[in-house]
Amino acid sequence: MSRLNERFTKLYKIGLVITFAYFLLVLFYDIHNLGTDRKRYLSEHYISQGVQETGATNLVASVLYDYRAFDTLGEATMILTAATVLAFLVPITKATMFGTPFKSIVNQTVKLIIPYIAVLGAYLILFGHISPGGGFVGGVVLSIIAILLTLTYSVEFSEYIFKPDQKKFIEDIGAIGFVLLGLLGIFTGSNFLSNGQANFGTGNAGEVFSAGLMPFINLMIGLKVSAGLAIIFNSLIKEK
Amino acid sequence: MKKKLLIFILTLALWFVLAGKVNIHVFLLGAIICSIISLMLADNVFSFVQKKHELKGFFKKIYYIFLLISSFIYDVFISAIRVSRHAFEMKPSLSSRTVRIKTSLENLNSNAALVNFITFTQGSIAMDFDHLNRYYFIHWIDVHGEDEVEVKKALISKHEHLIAKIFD
Amino acid sequence: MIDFNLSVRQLFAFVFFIAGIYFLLSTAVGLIRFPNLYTRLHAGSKCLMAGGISVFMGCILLEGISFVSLKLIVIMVFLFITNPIAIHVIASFDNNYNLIPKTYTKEDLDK
Amino acid sequence: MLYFILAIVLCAILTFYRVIKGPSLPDRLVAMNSIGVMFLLVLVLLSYYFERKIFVDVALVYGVSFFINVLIMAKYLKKPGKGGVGD
Repeated sequence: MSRLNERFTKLYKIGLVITFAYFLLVLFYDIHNLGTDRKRYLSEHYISQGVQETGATNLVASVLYDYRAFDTLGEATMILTAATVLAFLVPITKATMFGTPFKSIVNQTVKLIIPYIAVLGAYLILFGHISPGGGFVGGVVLSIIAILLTLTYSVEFSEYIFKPDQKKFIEDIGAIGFVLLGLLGIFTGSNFLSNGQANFGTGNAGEVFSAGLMPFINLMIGLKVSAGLAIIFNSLIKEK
Repeated sequence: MKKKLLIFILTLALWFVLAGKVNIHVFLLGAIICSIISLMLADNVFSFVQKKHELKGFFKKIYYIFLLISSFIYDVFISAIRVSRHAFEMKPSLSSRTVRIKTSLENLNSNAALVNFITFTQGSIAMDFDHLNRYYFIHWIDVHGEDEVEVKKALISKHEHLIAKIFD
Repeated sequence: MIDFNLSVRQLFAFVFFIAGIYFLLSTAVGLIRFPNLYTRLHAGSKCLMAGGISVFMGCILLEGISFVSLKLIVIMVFLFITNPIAIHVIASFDNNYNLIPKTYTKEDLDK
Repeated sequence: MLYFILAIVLCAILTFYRVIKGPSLPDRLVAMNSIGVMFLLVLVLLSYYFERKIFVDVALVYGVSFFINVLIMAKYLKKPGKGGVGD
């Protein structure tokens, strides 16, 4: 009886895999032959009309911050939630880091490359609409400064230079400013977080001050991501 | 103040290189950002320039910096050819040894710069650094006789004089 | 005239690329064949940086004088500063915690 | 240009042998460091292959984040409880 039961469970698993594979095959076949009319694809519209409508030469930025900006708001809120939950879950305020201490040579070199990283992060954030990059990448590069200080010196030195309250404050500015910039679209009579439709002055594509609200939204997301990642790293590395 | 001004000029030059165009908008944006960076980071983190340095001496040092970089690239290629010759031999004939060398440099920046030189010059790696007695532990890859030891010690001391003229 | 100038530049750039690939290949062979950790560190620092410099030099020759070549010089200087520090961190860790028995004798230490 | 990129990728695959086989942890770290720098060179050469010079920015960010990667791995080589190194 037990052998028959085993064989039945094995057959059951194999049948599940086969039915799932068949389902995926049918779905893929349908998606592939969705329609011969190529005008139905949305990506055609983004590629052909995106630069004129939004004024940003980086098409990924025009999708992220103009067409699907509401999606980006949810993604950015996730980092805020993660930082808040980690700050609650790890209540240790004074703790030691394990791991080998570095020599003074490493400290001197880290001092040399910190201004370089700061300028690189600011360039990535503010030129996000005309070059590869954007708010998320620039925020990660800016948070590397705090991570380097934590690694080479200590947690205390890193929290002496960038205070935890200041980091919280900067993250809140990023979160609130994003929503306020979105509300500007409603005041001009169009939808929430609309940029190109609301006639914010798209300017000439390729210049620094162009594409309407897009550089400001990039700045808000950069501040938010950099502060959030620094809080997450500092609270995870404390151990006792 | 001198420190902040120098960091402001360096970061503004870096900003123009990264932006890729020279424009009035780019200059205004860069001036705001570089002033914020130099105000925030100059005192606490970045202590590259000492206060005793004169501005006149700074232009004299550019010649030495150019000399340093050219000797640096020359040394990298020479040592890379020697190591790659060992890699393609039929039987690698390595005779490595570890040596302790005392330095006379006192500044911490110059010690950190010397580590880069020791790691890239002819067949040597800086393994460790002793703070109190100022010893370097150096590993050499191919030293066959006692004569070569003296030659290589003289080479390291030559770089040490060059660095002492710039930083100290 | 311009065409001649461009072809000579391309020739020199390809010479630089081939030299860089020779150094990178010697890095890979050295990392496989050398017997000791410290000798592997020699292969991983010098040959690698020489290959990197020659590839960047070829790119700069192909580009000419513009902002892109200045950006490449910035990456090159950044690699110059950071790569010896990474090698030094690995070597000093290994020296402190005695992973591999040290090979030097007392005579070497007294010099 | 494509052959140069393929040659550098071949060098990286040869170096990957030391990552698998290496008897101790620092051996693997050295091999991983050299693989990272090789792929940075590949990124720079790819921007020339596609003739879009603006992709050099990707190499800039990759170089910064890779240095941090090596530093963090070198910091936590030692296990906290024991005196030696766990392989």
